[in-house]
Amino acid sequence: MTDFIVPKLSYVQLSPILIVLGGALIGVLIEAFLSRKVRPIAQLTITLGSLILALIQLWHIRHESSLTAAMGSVAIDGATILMQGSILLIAILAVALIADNEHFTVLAAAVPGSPEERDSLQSGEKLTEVFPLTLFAVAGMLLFPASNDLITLFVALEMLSLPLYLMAGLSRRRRLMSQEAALKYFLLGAFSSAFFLFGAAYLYGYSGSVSLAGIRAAVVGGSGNDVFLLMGIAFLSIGLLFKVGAVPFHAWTPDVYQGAPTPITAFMAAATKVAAFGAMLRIFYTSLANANWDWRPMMSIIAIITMLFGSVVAIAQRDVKRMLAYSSIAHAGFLLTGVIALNKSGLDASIFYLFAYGVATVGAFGVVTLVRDSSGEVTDLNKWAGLAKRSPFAATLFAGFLLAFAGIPLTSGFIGKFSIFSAAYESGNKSLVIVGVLSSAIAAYFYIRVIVLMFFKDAADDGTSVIIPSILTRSTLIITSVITILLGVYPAPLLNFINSLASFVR
Amino acid sequence: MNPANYLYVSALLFTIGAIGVVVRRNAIVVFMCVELMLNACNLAFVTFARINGNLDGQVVAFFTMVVAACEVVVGLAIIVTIYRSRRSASVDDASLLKR
Amino acid sequence: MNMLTSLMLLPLIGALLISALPTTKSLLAKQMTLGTTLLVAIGVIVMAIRFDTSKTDLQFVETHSWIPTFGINYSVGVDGIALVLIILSALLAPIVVLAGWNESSGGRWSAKTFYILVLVLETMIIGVFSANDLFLFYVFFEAMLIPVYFLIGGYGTGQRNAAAVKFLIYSLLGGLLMLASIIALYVLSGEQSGHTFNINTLSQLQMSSTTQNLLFLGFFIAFAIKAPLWPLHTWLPDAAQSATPGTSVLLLGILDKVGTFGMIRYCLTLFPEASKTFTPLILVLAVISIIYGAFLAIGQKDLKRLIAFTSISHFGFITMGIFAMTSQGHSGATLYMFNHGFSTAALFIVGGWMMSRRGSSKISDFGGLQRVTPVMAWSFFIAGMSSLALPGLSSFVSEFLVLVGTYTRYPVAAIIGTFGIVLAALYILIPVQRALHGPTMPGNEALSDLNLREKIAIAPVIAIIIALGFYPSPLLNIINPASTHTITQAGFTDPLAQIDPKAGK
Amino acid sequence: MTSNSLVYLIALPLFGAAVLLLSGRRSDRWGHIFGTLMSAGSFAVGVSLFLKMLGNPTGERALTQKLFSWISVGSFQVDAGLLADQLSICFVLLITGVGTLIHVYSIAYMSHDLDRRRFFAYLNFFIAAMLLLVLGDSYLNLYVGWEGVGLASYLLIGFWNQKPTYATAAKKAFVANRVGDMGLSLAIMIAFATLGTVSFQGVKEHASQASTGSLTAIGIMLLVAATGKSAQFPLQAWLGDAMAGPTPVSALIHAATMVTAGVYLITRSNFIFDLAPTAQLAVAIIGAITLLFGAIIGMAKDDIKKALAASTMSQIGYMVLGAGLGPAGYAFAIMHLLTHGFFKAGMFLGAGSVMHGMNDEVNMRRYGGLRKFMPITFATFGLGYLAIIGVPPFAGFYSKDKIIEVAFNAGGVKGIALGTAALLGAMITAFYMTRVVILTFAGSKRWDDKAHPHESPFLMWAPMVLLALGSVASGFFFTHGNSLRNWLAPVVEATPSHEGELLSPAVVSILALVLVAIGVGYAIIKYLLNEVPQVAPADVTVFTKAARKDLLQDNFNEAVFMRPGQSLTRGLQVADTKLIDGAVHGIARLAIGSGNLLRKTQTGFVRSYAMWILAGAIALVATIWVVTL
Repeated sequence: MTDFIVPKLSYVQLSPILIVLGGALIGVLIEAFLSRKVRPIAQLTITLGSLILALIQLWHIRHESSLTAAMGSVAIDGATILMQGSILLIAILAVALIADNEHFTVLAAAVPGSPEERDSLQSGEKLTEVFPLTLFAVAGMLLFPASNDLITLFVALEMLSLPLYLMAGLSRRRRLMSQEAALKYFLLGAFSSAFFLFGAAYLYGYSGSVSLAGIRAAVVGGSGNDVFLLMGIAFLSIGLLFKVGAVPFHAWTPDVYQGAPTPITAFMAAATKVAAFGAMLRIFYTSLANANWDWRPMMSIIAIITMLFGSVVAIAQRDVKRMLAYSSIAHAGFLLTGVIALNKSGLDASIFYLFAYGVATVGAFGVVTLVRDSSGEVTDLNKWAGLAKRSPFAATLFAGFLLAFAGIPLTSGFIGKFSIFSAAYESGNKSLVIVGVLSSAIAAYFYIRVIVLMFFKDAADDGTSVIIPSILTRSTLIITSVITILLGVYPAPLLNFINSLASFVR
Repeated sequence: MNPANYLYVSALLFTIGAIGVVVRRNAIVVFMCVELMLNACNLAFVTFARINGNLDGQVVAFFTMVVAACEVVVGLAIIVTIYRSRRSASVDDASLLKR
Repeated sequence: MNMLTSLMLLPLIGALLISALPTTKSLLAKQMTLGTTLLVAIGVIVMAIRFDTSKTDLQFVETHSWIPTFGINYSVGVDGIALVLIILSALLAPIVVLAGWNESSGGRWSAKTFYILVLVLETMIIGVFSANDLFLFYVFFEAMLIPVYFLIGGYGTGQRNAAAVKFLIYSLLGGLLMLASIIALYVLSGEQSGHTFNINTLSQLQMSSTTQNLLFLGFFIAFAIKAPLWPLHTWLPDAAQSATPGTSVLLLGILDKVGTFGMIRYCLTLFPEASKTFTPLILVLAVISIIYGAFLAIGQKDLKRLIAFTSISHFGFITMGIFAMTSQGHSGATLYMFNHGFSTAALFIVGGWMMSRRGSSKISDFGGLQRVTPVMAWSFFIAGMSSLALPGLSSFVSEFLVLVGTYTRYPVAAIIGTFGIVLAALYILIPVQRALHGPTMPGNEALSDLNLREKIAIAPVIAIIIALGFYPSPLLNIINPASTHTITQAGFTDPLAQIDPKAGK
Repeated sequence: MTSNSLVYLIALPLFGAAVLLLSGRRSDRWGHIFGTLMSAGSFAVGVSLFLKMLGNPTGERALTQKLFSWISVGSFQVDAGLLADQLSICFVLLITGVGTLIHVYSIAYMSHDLDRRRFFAYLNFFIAAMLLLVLGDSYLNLYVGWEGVGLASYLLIGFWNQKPTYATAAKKAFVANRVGDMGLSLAIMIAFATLGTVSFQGVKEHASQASTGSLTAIGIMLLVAATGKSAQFPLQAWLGDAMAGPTPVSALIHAATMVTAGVYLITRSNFIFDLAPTAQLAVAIIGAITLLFGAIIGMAKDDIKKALAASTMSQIGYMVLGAGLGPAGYAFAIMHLLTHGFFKAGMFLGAGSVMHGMNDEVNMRRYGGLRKFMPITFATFGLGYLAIIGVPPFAGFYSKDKIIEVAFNAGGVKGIALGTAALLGAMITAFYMTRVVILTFAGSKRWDDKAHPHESPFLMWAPMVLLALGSVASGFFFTHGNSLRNWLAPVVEATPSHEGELLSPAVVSILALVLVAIGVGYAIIKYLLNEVPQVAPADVTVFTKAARKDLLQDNFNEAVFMRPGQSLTRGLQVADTKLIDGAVHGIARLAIGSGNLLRKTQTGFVRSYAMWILAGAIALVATIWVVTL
């Protein structure tokens, strides 16, 4: 019998994840033991506190690089640090939106329209479970791009997904839609997880190892059964592509984005994308890099379809959240070109793009939370007509985020688009660049259409108004817009930072 | 016995599960089909563990079971909530969000 | 600080100051805008005086590292061609402000916003002409669209939303195609000399002719949309019809010159071989533009659309001059850009006054204005004469240089282009006859003639039109070294006369 | 020799125009006098320059002045330079001399017009532009003046543009001129591409080195330019309509000066035409055609000004014919140009005087017997008449007979054809001019009682008298001792020797006089001895009908250029909106349409989403399989 080996864990390197997890657990305890009155403020403090603390801790370990943080299960390297930093920052900004309890039902279990629900609403109580759920999801997201073996990957995937399934169903208004979003998200998410796991099984079968390093070694060696490898790549990709919302695994995106409470949509649209692409980049850049002849053609086709589909269908949308969902699909396509690029500039560009896109997304959904009428948020685009008259502030911010999505110079989106397309071009994928450029033009059309609507159309007198945002929401909006502009005007520091840090430890 | 046969079974189970998800209307059944797929994966893992001669695959299978259990918790919660609101467990009824 | 940077900052500072004003103080906003644009104009004139016409390289150069990761610099500098266009912009800006004093009042938003947009636009215009870094150029090139878009959509008339969107989409499409080419250049530079956007370095890149042709097209289509060349022109009449006259001046007079400027500065410099390959095709398009624009101008019933189509014809001339690859063609084209700026400005400004007084832009609604408002009618007439390139007015010099420069290398194109001058007579004289001559039509009897402000605004335009017709040397001296340099760089020399004029002596 | 005073010739009237235009109504009271003084001042400068030239030896008479470098790009160098040689100075004196007389005339003629000041501004502007045309030292400088006079002509034809037909006439003139201008600019381009220069001096020096083909091309293009400006076939249609302008304008611009610019251009370019015989022949043929064309139209016109305009066209045809006959003819072309300047201007002023007395009636069928009421007008008009039909010793006799003579002696079939045409033209001229005189001044009165014919005031008849003196004496003066020919010799290099004469001068003169007598006699029989109806008879030959309609030139232009042009414009408009913009919108609609279509894939059913995932999975596996195989 072999000796029991004490697992060696590097708590410092894992500290950001652990802090967030700790915060989540404290949050659960708060739910259990604190009175309803103090819960909101306590939860908010704990949530923001642990996120900020994690971010600070992350800054301290930014130059660390090791495979041994958790016995080879977690890779701490520049890429991880950057992804985790992006996720944490986005989470902080999103939590500021989530803090506006107006969006959430008080009693998630209550049947819509039941006396129970009415009572709970009248009691003036607030839903606070969402905070620990958020923290759990964040912890999963932090782990996902850092995962260095298939088990951790799968666990992290579920860890980030399960809380999100629940959070999607917490909306106060339009409960049926919200629940439907949760159901769809859950069923399809579980479905795709199964594909992911099936793929993982085949990769394990191919390489005889669950660690990414082991798979890499097998791919380099080329001794295994290629059928297993190909099956593995295909099925594993499905799980990842589902999470990023690539066509044809995108179908949940518009429905869930629309149905979920807007702050949650903001959070998951931005942060999930970072986490999923982080994991994807790690897998494809390290383990499967040498098999790129096998997966590049398929990924290129998906990227092309995704870019075009997202852009084209977005044109026809009449709901602002759905439009942003399709826009996020198109952006997933753009980001895929960074994965396909498979070079250092592709990695840098993808990280920059994810951060820039995530921040702008939080900002854009943040603006969506402000536009309301008597029945809650107004997401019907027709009712957004003349928004600039109602609130120049909101309209201008939203226009700014849209221009960033469209990739207009002097916004972060342009630098992101430039860097990711140039990385793709550098790797020889010229057709991707052409399609990317064309679909950017199509995409520009619907972004501009919304700007026209807000600025050049007259407002109908339909009770739509723009509320005055709370301090937290306001600061999110201001920070996101400042970052969006700053990264467009002077991106050099961040690009340098990414350039110096971003790499995968192998 | 050829270990490949276990793989065929696993693939068959996975396919049945996947088709079940697509074909069945009841949310619970759909969910069970997903579980079937996960178990197909488990079978594949265990088989591969056997083929490769290490235990990693079996470890994964344990993790999968735990995760699946968690999924059940969350999933049933969601399904029950929606059943209470709609008085129906058919996934086709929940189609407010479209286009 | 470098002059160019200061000149770029000046309007931006003005815009910031104005944005601090309360919305109600629109008069102060106007005065401040006028003051700022005048300051810029003075600065540009000082710069023009300090410009050394004996050098061919860029002057007033300033370079700072901007995004070192991609080798992007903030690098500005002007040669003669760019300087002339900056002069054009700086001179037209205060005139537009003064001429369109009340233009901002009919818009969706306050006058303040209008002038902020105008000033921001001026900064970008100076930037786009002075950029010496391809990336910087692209940033200005695209960012410029946004203020114009809001100027058209927010302050225009009629189908302004559709026109603004059309303008933006067209421009963005072109811009994105150019972006693809820029990315390719960037990657190539990375392979050959280290990532850079410096235009000089980029012009020395080695590439296969297929690559060069494709990249050239990316740039050219963007510029051909901007300039606009047939058949990519349809956004222009719509935009001009919907925009306020002042915006139209900025759009047609200045912004569209970025297209033709880009052809000289980027297409020819970066892709000399491809430029040669595509010259026949481009000349055909240019000639079609000349004739097509003229015919459509003849048929227009709306004054603004008419001016827009005349511009399409004129841009055909400019493009033809550029791709004739002779020093006469090039200098003529550059001078043409300048002169077209002023003659179009005159047409739009005076036309704008006519339209705002009459409350209609339909030519048939006017009639007999020469009796009612002689000064306004005369101003319009002179603007029209300048547009048809009457000798003695500035545009004649440039148009003739373009034609003669084209003839020495591509006689057929020049001959067909020459037909344009007959059509020009028609498209100017028909509206002149309908609007200014004939009996005074009902509705026009009580129109008021130009007031002092308007006279002050139009006088310098007309003065420049006439003065440069007789004495274009100051500008030609600035332009000539640069255009000769461009031609040489692209690997061309002027065709010699059949006989050497000096041999006979 | 350089001279610094050349520029004043142009500057004075230009300054006059600028002052009159810019000062507006403030100068209404003294504007006409100021304008006249500026023109007179220019005339004075011209005379002094002429005297200065006379004082110089023959070879050194040409005066030049370089003002500044106008356009300088690469090898394209054009100076703003002026050249007054023996040819130019003739024109300078004609333009400023006749011009000043017409200014004086206009003071009275336009005294009732509210816009008299503006009229004088235009006249001054015209003088300046016309002087620039004849003084420019390069083709490009000439071009500036060339279009400048076109503009002046446009402004003056449309002086009463509140009348739509007048405005249309102005536009028509400008456009027709522009067609000619296109020829001129092409000629300049070819000249530059061939010879590397566009200055008269440079082209003259290098012309012999150029290929005949290029020179022919230049020559033909210059001819196109001349046909536009000088109302020659086939660009002649505008001249008749141009009579819409005030009569002094018709006298100055559309008779004496501007319309002769084509003859100046051809004569000036003698160094090209002499080396390009084909082009030269084309010039002669165009001249011959036009002289008959104009004369035929002249026979049918009842409008006194239009009859005179047709006559102008015809007479310029003579000049162009002369210029097309090469060195032998240049001097006579110029001579006819100068004498024509006197007598035609005189007659136009006479016509203006008649109109002035007849309530602006222009229809000669409503005149008749006016000689009693307007004796001075009748006398001056009569002298001009004698000059134009070529009765010795009046001016026309000398100049026209010489052209006919040179034409006959051009040699071969060409000589006979051209000479015959010219002779025939002389006969027709005699007929229609006699007709004009008879209808206007002789016979019985045909006007109604509203008209009160009276003699014009002094300011009007004095210029007419002076011009009549010119019509009488100038021919003799120019031919005496071959003075004009010798004077012009350094410019046009006249070589009097031609290979044998077909017809001697005396024979030509006699032939011409006989034909003129026939023409006059027929006119007398037809219009003096027979009753003239007040309304033009309708039952006339097809030929007369066509002549009344300017030999269908407008119909031709309409059918061949205008209508197709309009259809093309409309067609292009449709194409622009439907085809080009339609394609753009089509692409947009395609994007939106496919968006709407693809949107339907989002059914809302979770099972269909799962189906997508499953299908995607199968496709993915298939793709990977295909790629790796």
